[in-house]
Amino acid sequence: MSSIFVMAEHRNQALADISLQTLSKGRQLADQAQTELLAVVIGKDTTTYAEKVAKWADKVIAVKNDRLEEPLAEPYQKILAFLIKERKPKIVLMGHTSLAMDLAPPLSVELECPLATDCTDISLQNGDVIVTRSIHNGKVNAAYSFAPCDTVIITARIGEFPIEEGNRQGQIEEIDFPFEEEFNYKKFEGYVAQEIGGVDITQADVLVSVGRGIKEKENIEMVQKLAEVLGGEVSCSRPVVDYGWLPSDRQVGLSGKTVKPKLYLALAISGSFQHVAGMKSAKMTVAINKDAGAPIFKVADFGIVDDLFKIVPILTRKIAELKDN
Amino acid sequence: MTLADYKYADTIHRCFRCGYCKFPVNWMDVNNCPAYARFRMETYSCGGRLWLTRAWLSGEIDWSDHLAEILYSCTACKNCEVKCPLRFNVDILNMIIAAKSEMVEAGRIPSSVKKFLENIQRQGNPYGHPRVKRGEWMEGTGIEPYQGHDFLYYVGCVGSYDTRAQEVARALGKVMQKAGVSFGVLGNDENCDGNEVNKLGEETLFEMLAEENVAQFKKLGIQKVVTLSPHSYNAMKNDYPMFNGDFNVMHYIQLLDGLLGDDRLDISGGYNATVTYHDPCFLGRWNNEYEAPRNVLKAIPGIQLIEMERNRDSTLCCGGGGGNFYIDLLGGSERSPARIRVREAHATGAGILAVACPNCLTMFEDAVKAEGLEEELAVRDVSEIVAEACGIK
Amino acid sequence: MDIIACIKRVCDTSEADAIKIDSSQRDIEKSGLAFKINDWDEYALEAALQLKEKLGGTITAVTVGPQEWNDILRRALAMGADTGIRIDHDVASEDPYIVALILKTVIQRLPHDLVLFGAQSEDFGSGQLGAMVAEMLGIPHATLVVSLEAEENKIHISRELEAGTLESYTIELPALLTIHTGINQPRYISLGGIKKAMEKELQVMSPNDLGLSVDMLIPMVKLKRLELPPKGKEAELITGQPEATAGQLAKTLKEAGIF
Amino acid sequence: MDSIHQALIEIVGEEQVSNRPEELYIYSFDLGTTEPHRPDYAVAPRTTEEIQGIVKLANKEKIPVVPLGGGLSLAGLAVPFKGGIALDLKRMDSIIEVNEEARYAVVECGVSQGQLTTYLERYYPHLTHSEPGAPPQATIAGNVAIHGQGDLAHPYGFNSDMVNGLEVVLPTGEICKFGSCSIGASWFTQHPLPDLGLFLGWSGATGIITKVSLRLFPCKSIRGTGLFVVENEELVPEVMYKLSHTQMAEDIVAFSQAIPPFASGLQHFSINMAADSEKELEFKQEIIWDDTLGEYIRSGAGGFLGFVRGLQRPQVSKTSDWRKGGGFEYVGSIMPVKKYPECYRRGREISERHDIPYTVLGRCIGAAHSMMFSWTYAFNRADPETVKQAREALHETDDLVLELGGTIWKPGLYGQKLAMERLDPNTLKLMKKVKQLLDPNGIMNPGNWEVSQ
Repeated sequence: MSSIFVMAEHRNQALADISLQTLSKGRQLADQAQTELLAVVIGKDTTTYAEKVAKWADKVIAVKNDRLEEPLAEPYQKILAFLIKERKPKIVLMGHTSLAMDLAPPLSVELECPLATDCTDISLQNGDVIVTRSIHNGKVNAAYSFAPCDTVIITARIGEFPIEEGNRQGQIEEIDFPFEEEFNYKKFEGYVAQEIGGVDITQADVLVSVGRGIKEKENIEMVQKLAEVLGGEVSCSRPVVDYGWLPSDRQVGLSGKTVKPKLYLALAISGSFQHVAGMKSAKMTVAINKDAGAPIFKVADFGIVDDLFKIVPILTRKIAELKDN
Repeated sequence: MTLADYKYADTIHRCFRCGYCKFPVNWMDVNNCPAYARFRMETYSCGGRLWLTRAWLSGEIDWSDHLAEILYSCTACKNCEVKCPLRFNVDILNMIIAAKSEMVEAGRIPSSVKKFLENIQRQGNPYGHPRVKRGEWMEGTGIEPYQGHDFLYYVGCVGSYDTRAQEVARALGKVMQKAGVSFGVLGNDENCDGNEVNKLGEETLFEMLAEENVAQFKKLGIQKVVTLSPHSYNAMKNDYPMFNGDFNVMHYIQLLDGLLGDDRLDISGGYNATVTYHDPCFLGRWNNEYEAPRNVLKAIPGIQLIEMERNRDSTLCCGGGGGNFYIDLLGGSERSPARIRVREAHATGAGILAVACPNCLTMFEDAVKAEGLEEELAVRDVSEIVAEACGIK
Repeated sequence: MDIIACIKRVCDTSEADAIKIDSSQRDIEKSGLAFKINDWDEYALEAALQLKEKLGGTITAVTVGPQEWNDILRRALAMGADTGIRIDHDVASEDPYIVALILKTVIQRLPHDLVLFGAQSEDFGSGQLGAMVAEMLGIPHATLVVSLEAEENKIHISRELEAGTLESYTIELPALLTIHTGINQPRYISLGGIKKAMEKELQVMSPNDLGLSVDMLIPMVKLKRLELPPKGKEAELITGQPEATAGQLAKTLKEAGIF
Repeated sequence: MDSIHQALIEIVGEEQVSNRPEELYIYSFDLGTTEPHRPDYAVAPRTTEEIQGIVKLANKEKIPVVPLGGGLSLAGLAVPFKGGIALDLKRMDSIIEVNEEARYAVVECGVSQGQLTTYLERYYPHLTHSEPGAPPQATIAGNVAIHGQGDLAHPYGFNSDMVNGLEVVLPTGEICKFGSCSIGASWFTQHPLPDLGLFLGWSGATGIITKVSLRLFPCKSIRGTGLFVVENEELVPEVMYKLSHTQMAEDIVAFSQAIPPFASGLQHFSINMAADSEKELEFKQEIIWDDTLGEYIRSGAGGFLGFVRGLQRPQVSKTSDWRKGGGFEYVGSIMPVKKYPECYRRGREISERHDIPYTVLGRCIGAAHSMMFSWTYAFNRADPETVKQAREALHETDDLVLELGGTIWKPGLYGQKLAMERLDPNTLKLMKKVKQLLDPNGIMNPGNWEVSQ
């Protein structure tokens, strides 16, 4: 089997976590298929990234060009198409990120090779690449194979593949990539941070949601800190709004908002029928409740049966520590 | 959409905004319009709502989310109609509902109303739960699907799907079984009665629901219907005849009143409690049924019935009408009507707040929790009280 | 401005807890489930309608699917689309590449300043279709669009990145955008509107009408089988003293890429 | 969100302040013919302290504050002519105290007439208050602020004469008290401390009344209304004079209206009577119907139309719907009783010229010391021409009042101008000084009683 490409993604001076996950998976697939793992790094100054990804790759292709400071789909597509045509890898692997959604589909059309996106598992079965995807709101798993072809493009779901320690010393090959196109049909005009105030909890990736067990308005401060350290927003169940501890635009549930965050951390929420209707399609749900029998535990992926006043302060501290190192 | 083709163009300007509609019939308070009691701004009074409708339809103000919320915070509780001294009072709710229809046809309605109506379009209930789960409430009760029984026992969406209201649906079923009433249910084949859809202004959807229900009832040869909810009772009694659905419809409390009359129900078990009864708008003001619930409660040994200041046609709406039990535009404050009403009930010294409507039931259950009165005031449907008095567990 | 909105019909599985896989192991049991326009596509339709209200022009709703998919075209017409086109082909669990090929072929024949897709579908959620069609049509594109402001021949958009950041672009028309939820408030589709839309003609064509023979429509990605995820939804409880349980939870969240 | 909006939210909470088009639209109108003027904010405070905060903010930002209770003055007094904050006081609706021995009630400014009437009927059936003919949503404080009168005007005078004390927020934010309460005593009397009566009749231009102590009166168990009619309007003054002499009646009102047609041109009297026993009632009936009105009945000049027991709550809004128009406005005046015939004739002439069915009413104040005479002009809210006609009729009537030697009651801007043109120049100067003294920044209901030069 020919080589495996893994494209490492970076934004505002940091290698994306998902890239470490795809590099780990790529390494495992390459070892199994006894083939080379080539990490592709693209940017204006790729040295720091190249050294980091070298730990997983047999070879690192560092594509440098002054006009590649921001990760933009059009130039990335040009570069990857060139490299793939030149080196004919069997698998091109990248994270299922916002960039990949702009990049992967046109790339697969340009190269006329199959594409599978947001995969939760990738495996080799006697030489064939098999991928698994989670469909129908996470209620069904689908396995796919590919028609015979030279190259297969796969994007991996964030958080599905564990990061393994890399122990290689991949050889770094720097290539310049002059390109004339100005892509002025699609001018990049910079980043915009989401405006604060008037929060729309349906847009938040992380929701720290609080129920009646919070007992007083003042305790919401403690929950706010946890939400901040997680980069998320505070939401709540209906009684909290009834008490006027939080405005109604924070309310999750039938008469509040329906949310689909990546993480829904339910604190002292019993998980009433109306509330669950508003949050059941969260990707991951964690419940902390004193009552082991609380229905929320039937909906949550993880749970702690304990008093939130004990857990939340420690959890906030632990998360802060993990973020620092 | 201009004022010209609005059905009540020649009436809507007649509102003088003199504020009678804010008072209960017996004057026993100031704020009996639930939306005005909740927000206490003139825009939310009935008069404010009519003036804003006219201003919107004549182009003086534009549509906005806020305008839609003002319109949809009207729970169709009919206090304004019974109180307004002017001759056009019979059309007040028609005017508000016609304005809601304008917003429905333009597709621009509050998102919670949109979800409510879409769920009914798809699943026949406002929660959007699958139709195949509508009959789950009756598992283990021995209640049979309707086949030529004397009565159709029509449960409705709230009674079928809301966990707390399901208990009431079961209690009533057992009481009727005990009284030897011949009745059957539609289970998963039961569809929304459309009363709220009608009050929300989705005329065509209401027509479809009514036509389909009438056709279904006729196909099954149903003559008599007993409903759990006053909302279903209202639609079937007052609106279905327009779709030549002329069934003998009664609310369950009228049936119980009759059963107690011919003592087909042994309630000697009694029910020792001080009880205050809340008149649901669609039983009271809409259909003038005030005495049957009181007869039933007074007939039960051990019950001491106390009236709240605002009773009968002066009742304060629980805030759950006009779809608000789900849409809930009046929630989120100690001024929510359900919480005002729960405080009023508690003030009478009663330990039990008796209701005769699943919507009121769910609104007051939440309000009692919000007021922290769980230990002092319990919310019970009259059928649950009768069940206990009959020794049904 | 001539706008094309591509929409898909999906079954509403959010409410059904127990989903069963049918005997073919290639699809789910759909009896008892309701069908609707894919959420993302409704936001795309609403975006098209708001552009039409501002700049005038026409909206054509296009879908690739069997006969029962006419209902979502009716809803699109009821919402305000001018024409509805269905390409009669049973998509089932096809490789999006095939659907893209069909859509590209039909869109090429229609005047199009702007082509709108939903960012992904509720059932398969591949998120590939729009960007593929853009490449096939040779027009610029952007996915996950959360705001747009159109002018005569260009459009300013912002699209969603991770961690709540947005990036903005100005793109020359004709262009293709895939629309993310939250960009607007899709209007309600009244039953009265649907009834009126019943009278409107739908254009139905087959792949052959577009010159696409069966052998051109062979998927490169092939579904092997469906299976239910491992059983039992009981929260995995983390037990012990607060110090341990909180620590363990923090680690689990880190691994899940939450922070 | 601008700083003023933010500051208001901090004072009253987010739900009680709005600058959205819907609230600004509703609070820009009163129910009559006055041209609407948009406020910048609509605010509904709950406490005196909140009002104090709002008024201080208004001074700092130099934006007007326009207080309103029921907003039913039908003279544009609650229309924010210069924008600013429309202050809806109806949330301040607590009945603070009813003192039985000294027969008074202390109420917040948002307490409505209907609320107090019901409260007294329910808890203090032997006490009543002078209920004006306004819809029950009109407030007590709003009514005394415009020198209103009610159904006890004959025995006890203007409602503003029944004030035992006030709590007021001055235009500069201080909270002042007037009457016995100001020295810590109970709210039982307005006099005899130095008189600072600067807040009644000023249409809210000198401060915001937040609490009122209102005198209550004995309420006999039997109350009813006798109806009497005369054809010749010239007889009305003498009938009112004689009736007020008997001191047997509670409310004496003469009225005449074109609708229903058979009553047009006739002068009706509604005479409220109260008694604690049938004996007392019979005695009073005898004195009124036999001894006093007997001569008119016997001579055929007048007719007894019956006696109805129980006081019917005011239904004046019905006039707004006579011609399905949804609106009316009236000019009120305080006139000598002997001017009734001219008021009736000239009023009828104005109405007919503007094609409006005439409606006039004269309520006896005190022992026929004066009467509140009102001319009502209905209009059709959907037909601007009728609104214009009504507005012209109203202005002509304002002129008529002064021409006939009366004073305009609760004048709108037009009536205020007429009054100020005739006002004694020194008094006018004093008014200006008082306004400047109390409201240096000119934020309190500007436009009203504004002395031009």
